[in-house]
Amino acid sequence: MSDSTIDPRSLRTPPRRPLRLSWSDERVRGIVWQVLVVGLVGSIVWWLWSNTVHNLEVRRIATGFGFLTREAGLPIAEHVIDYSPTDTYFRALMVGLLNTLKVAIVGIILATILGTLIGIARLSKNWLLAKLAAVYVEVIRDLPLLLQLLFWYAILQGLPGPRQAIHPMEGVFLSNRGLKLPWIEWQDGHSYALLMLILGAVATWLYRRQALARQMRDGRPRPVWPVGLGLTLGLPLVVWAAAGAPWTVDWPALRGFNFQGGLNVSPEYFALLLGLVLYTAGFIAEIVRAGIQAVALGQWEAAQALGLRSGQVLKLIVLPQALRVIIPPMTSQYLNITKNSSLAVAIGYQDIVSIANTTLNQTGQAIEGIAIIMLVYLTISLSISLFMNWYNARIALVER
Amino acid sequence: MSDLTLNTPAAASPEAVSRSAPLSQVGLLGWARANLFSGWLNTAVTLVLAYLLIRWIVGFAEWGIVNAIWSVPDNQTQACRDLKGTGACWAVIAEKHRFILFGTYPFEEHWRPALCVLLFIGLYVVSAMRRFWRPVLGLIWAVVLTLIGVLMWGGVAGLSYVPQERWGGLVITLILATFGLAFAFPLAILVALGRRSKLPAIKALCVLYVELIRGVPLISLLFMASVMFPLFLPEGMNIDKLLRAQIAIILFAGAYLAEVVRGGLQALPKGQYEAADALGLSYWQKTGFIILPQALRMVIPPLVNTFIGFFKDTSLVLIIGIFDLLTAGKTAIIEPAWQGFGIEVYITVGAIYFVFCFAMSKYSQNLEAELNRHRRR
Amino acid sequence: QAPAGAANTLDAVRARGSLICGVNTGLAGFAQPDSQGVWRGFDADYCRAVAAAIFGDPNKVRFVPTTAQVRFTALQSGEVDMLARNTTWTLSRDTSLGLDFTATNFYDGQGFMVKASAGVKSAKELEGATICVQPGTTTEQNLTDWARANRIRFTPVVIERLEELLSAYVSGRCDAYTTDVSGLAATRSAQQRPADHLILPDIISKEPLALGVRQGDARFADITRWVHFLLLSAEEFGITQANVDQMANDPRPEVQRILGKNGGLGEMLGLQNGWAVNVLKAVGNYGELFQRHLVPLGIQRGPNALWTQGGLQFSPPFR
Amino acid sequence: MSETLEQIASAARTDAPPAILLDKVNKWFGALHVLRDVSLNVALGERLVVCGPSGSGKSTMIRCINRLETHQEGRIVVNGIELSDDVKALDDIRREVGMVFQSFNLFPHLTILENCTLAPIWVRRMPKAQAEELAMEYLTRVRIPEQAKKYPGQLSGGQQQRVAIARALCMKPKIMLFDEPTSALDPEMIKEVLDTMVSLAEDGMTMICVTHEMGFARQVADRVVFMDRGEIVEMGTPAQMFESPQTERLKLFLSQILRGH
Amino acid sequence: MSETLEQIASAARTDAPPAILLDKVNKWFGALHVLRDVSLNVALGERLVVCGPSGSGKSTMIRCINRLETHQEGRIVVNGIELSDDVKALDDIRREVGMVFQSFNLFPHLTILENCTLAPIWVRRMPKAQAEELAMEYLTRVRIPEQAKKYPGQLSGGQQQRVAIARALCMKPKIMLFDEPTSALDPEMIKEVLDTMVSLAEDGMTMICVTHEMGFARQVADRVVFMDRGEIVEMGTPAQMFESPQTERLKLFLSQILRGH
Ligand SMILES: Nc1ncnc2c1ncn2[C@@H]1O[C@H](COP(=O)(O)OP(=O)(O)OP(=O)(O)O)[C@@H](O)[C@H]1O
Ligand SMILES: Nc1ncnc2c1ncn2[C@@H]1O[C@H](COP(=O)(O)OP(=O)(O)OP(=O)(O)O)[C@@H](O)[C@H]1O
Ligand SMILES: [Mg+2]
Ligand SMILES: [Mg+2]
Repeated sequence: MSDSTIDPRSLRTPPRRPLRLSWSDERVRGIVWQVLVVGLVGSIVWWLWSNTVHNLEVRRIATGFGFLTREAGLPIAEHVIDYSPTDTYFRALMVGLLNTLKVAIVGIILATILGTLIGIARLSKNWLLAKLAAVYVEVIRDLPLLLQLLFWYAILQGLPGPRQAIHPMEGVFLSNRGLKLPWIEWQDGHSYALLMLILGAVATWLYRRQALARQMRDGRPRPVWPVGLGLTLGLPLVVWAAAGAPWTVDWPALRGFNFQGGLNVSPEYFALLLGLVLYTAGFIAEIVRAGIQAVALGQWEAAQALGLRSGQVLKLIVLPQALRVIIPPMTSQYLNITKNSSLAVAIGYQDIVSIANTTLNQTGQAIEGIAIIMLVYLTISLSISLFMNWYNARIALVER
Repeated sequence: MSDLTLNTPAAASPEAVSRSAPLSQVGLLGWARANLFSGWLNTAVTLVLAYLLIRWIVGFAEWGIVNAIWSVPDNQTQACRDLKGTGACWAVIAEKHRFILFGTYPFEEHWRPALCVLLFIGLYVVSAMRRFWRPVLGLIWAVVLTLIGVLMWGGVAGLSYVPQERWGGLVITLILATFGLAFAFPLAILVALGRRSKLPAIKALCVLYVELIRGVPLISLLFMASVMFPLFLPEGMNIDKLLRAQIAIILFAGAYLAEVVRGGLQALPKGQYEAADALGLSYWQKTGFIILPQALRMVIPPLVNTFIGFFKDTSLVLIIGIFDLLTAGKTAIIEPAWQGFGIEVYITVGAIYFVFCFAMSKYSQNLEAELNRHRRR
Repeated sequence: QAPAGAANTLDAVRARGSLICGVNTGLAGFAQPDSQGVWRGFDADYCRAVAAAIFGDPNKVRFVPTTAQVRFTALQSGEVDMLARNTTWTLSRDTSLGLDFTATNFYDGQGFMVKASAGVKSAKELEGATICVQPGTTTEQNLTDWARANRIRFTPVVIERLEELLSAYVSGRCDAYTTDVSGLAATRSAQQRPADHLILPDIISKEPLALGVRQGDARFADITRWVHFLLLSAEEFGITQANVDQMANDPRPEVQRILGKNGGLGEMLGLQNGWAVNVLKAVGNYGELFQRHLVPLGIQRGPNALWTQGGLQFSPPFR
Repeated sequence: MSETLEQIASAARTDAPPAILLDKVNKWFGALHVLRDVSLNVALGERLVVCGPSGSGKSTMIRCINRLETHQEGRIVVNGIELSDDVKALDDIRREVGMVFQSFNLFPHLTILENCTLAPIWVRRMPKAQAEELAMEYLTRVRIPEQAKKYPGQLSGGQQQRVAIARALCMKPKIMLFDEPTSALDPEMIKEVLDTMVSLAEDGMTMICVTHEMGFARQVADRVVFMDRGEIVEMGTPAQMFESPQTERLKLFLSQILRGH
Repeated sequence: MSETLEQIASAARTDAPPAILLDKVNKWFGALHVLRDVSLNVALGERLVVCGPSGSGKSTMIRCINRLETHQEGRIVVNGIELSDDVKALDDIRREVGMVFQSFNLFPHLTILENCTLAPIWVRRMPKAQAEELAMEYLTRVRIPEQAKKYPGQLSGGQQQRVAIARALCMKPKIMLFDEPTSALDPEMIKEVLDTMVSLAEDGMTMICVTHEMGFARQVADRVVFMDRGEIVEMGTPAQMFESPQTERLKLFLSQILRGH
């Protein structure tokens, strides 16, 4: 029996065992158990369902999603897409969804940045900085988010009115109506420039890859940032100039009750964002700190002993290892920030929950309203999970 | 040979007096130099932070202590209003603290919820002590929770009956969190076991439950409990609002705790399962005597952290109008005379939450360190 | 606690020994717990009045705070026996939400309040303003209807909880605050300097705030309705909390009937004949209620004056 | 393998009834074929040592005997009961078969005594006092009665493994399975565990032991089984196997084993 | 210390320029005085073994040489460059000095080959192909070229330490520092690492090696330095030191070392 001869039996595959109908057969028991449990859960669900159907009938509550096409008649202050109260409930809900995404995405980005900074500060050699960061983390994590949101909202309301607005520079006004910034009047030229900005970013990324590959070939490192800067800033500028350099600034100005024109960041949005970012940053800081500490001191020393600069140590040695530890808990924080954005309802930011809530209140169709909320969050949660898992797998691939 | 040997004074007298470090190295000065002023960047950071910190502390002390008003005669809040922005009006707390703590519970009976709060705290302290980590702890919980129920409801032993809708304040927060945990825990264990079951349908059910609940915000569950739940029940049957919120919190906590417990189950070496099988223990014997005792012990620190989370999350019942600590605080300032003193109330309510959460989180950190030390040994 | 079925609320209430009354989670003047946790206010006293009518004891009532969203569900599902919770009587609510409105205990209308410093004299001048409003109520819909009709653009600030909404207005987050005029008046009087705030003359809607009971329970509906009428009639005939005992000797036949001296009206309602005395002793007449809870907030009788004084509050005869 | 079952049986002591019978047992892990037509007959009171290179299926075979793994083809009969999906039979078999693992697998949250009394109390439904008496008896047998109140973490590896043996014995099994009981131990400790096993063997316990301790095999084994790639390649008395191995595979294996030590 | 620098220098091989010079170096950790007036002169091509009891400051000394720790008093000159806060000088020194740690400190997320080419590519700016060629050369030198594509976690301790040596060598340092390179290894692995170091020493690499392997010291060291409590207590050829130690402290230390083995 040598290695080379193929043993014909090795080609055999496992047979299936027949099922015996006997209570003492493990598999029979398994099936019975499952039928029992599923049956129990199923009948509870059916019972609830039939109650619901009956109740809906008795109380003459309409069902179905027909209301989505009806006129909503509810005013929404902030909308990314055009909206007026004469639009349908569907559109109102879309506006709510976009508002949720607006706060979640910006929140995730800012919380990541702030959390990382605080996490690093906790490891700082400066005692005062490290201690302050530690106190911050402890306090933030031990107070309910809702309380923090209410607190920030109350603070923001303490800002002066539009007439006494804080006016640090031309066109910038901070008042209890929010933060007003000058904004350019959008024209085609700007769209082209924006397009160029995106293209420039992509090109920079490509260039960086190219530069790295070339460095691998001849050893000479090529500075990426001047080219990147040229591509991301210069290119849009040139295009913008070529389009006739359209430049009409929409300056916010006090007219009537309020500022007109310009870009507005409302206090509701700002309070929600502030609360979410400060709260989540406390958790992210701990994750980042743990991630960095998970990289043994010896790794730093070995890298330094090889002559790597501290930036290189960070980029080539520490981050790749720390990220492996950081990504999974970070994913759940991103999910949390998204779910927590639903607290908007308490401080008057009109997110999906707020609008679905008003909708179900006006139409009386509670089941549909709640179903919409849950569906939206499940979809978002699932997407974030999938993306982060994919990214995690990619990083893990680098690892081994 | 002798020219190669170093004939050092140290060699002659092994107990050579060690030279003390340069002054800049030791003592307070050395510490400050090393930790606060090493390098110009460090120094700058220290100075800026110290300046901001002192300014903030001084400002807060001025507002909160120096300029503050501590009490006013019967609802004459004009003095407070005149001071707005420059000084705190702690009079609102002096006037409303019992409402914030106990909500609409009958005024003369406030000793009952107060006693309950103490009982809860005692329960936490006892549960925190490792020498009580025995089955008897379950009994203690059952007894104390029953006692709390009796105290709150009354109707027996000469206590007057207090219906549930009158309960409020801190005690509601503690009830929602503690009962939530007490009931979610067994549920979580079942779900965690189910998720590791070999039976596909049961596993699928458990996965579905956990992922569904974890995918949606708690407030959507609370909304569901408050507006949809009554539709689920047969006509004429209804469940009290607090109970509905409690059920929502239990379902929510159950899913999160199940994941924590599952972590413990997974961390247990396979050999433990096999050894139990080889001894002929049945599934439930194996689970009860071998698996759970070890798995649960392992997950106590994350369990405490999850509990802190629920404790904070109970504040969301504000949204469905249950008078927990935060809602009571907010309702306290509806009365026209006291409108507009939100910051003071939020700070007070925040301090109460903080005391509870901070104690628990410190405890969990110590426990974690201790258990790790134990494990390493 | 026995749940109350659709048709026998009174029996259920009697069996339980207390009336469960749905009130606002906190609205100054109408329903709001005081520092000792006791529910105070106009609506709260209506609850007490009904309890006094049924049991002779105004304390046999349990208050259940309900948010705008859950109030109807709470009534439908039997969680509460009745609503005394500033709820506008509309056709669609009356027909499709499984409840009956029994009596309008407060006539209201939606208005606006602005800071006097804004220099606004009429709601028509609110073009471009930021307006604070509570979501999911008739208020919000009235506002949009009115704005559309008058071609006024506005920015809404939509906050569910009243405390936040109020502080948003007071702090200047909004230029105007819209809700029922009673609410506006209450808010105004609570301000540091009430004169700094102006309630605009425009009333953009009719808001009859009514008591509600479950649909199809005519008997219980009658009780709540006639408790309201009792309070009105008592005011009309000058029966007050203080003088109700002396008034028993009042010779006017209608007073005699009201106070149960003769006519057996209480039994017709399924109550005791002394029900009216109990109610009036417990809370006083409509005018007293108003005086106690609403006048301190700066709310005038206005349409809520008795018909004899040119108002809308009118009680059918007790006979 | 060309022997028939009868031949295998005849190789065993003929005067005792069969304790374990494996008849053309096959097992797969997914597509991996780890036991191939394994047939084996162990008489009551027989001591069998199983050896073979890593991954040859030794552990899998003895784990199939008390059904920690399920086989997919062939028959396994233990003490007259055939292994099947029948739960009742399984309970009976596990009562008759004690097992000792490479990594001890003591329950760390229970004292030594509780480790030993757990199964007697809950599976054999013995009164606690009686179970403790029994446990102390076996703990004395493995020479650590004084450790009864300690926890496993406080014992050395050798002591832990002896507790594991005592724990298995407390169920009064007819058959003991050992899966490399000494391979996780330091040399000094190996000896104390092997001594315990020798004394067990001398008492006439039926044993199947996966081990590479050739000295032990020589001293107590009635038969040695050599496995490779899921098959039983050779089987015989220790003397036959070690002094005159028949197959190349066994020769190679023995040379490696001996070089390693 | 009474000798002047010149005397110390003369003690070393006189024909080679000095590679490392320590002049009255002092270091404190807080109030703890861990290096006390340490003076030392290492010639180019010299092999120095440092020994001494635990906590005597051996590691601290060699970590000061490539400035993983900063000293607070005295001068350290490496390859003609004085250590200071100057970043440029630091870069130059680290390029000339390779270091091997007790716990290997390989980068677990990079393959063996990537571990070795990392510094040549990023510090020496070598083209990748060339760096890989170089790395393979040194990996062959330490006799593990076939592991190049694996990750550190898949290697044994001895192999990992050899990779660490190859990684340091890839920077073509003039000086190699070893901090107890074999103390975390099993006996068989110690030998393979020491063999690698011996072959390095034979090639004339300047080496400072903290080790307690007396056999190694005898075989390759030009000089042995004995440290205790932060001081250099004795210094001499291996023969002098081991056969006729002058101080009580060294005698005591040697007796302990030899007893331990
Ligand atoms: N649970 C399992 N899932 C998949 N394959 C397995 C499993 N357990 C064992 N195997 C595989 O089955 C084969 C036989 O394993 P087994 O443990 O029986 O070998 P062994 O002879 O006991 O080896 P060792 O001496 O290393 O313990 C091996 O190839 C192993 O990788
Ligand atoms: N980072 C540090 N902070 C404070 N003290 C330290 C630090 N590193 C080392 N020490 C102390 O300095 C002294 C010298 O340590 P060093 O590591 O140099 O000794 P060593 O001779 O290498 O010992 P070993 O043989 O155990 O490695 C010891 O007392 C040690 O505790
Ligand atoms: Mg094995
Ligand atoms: Mg050292």
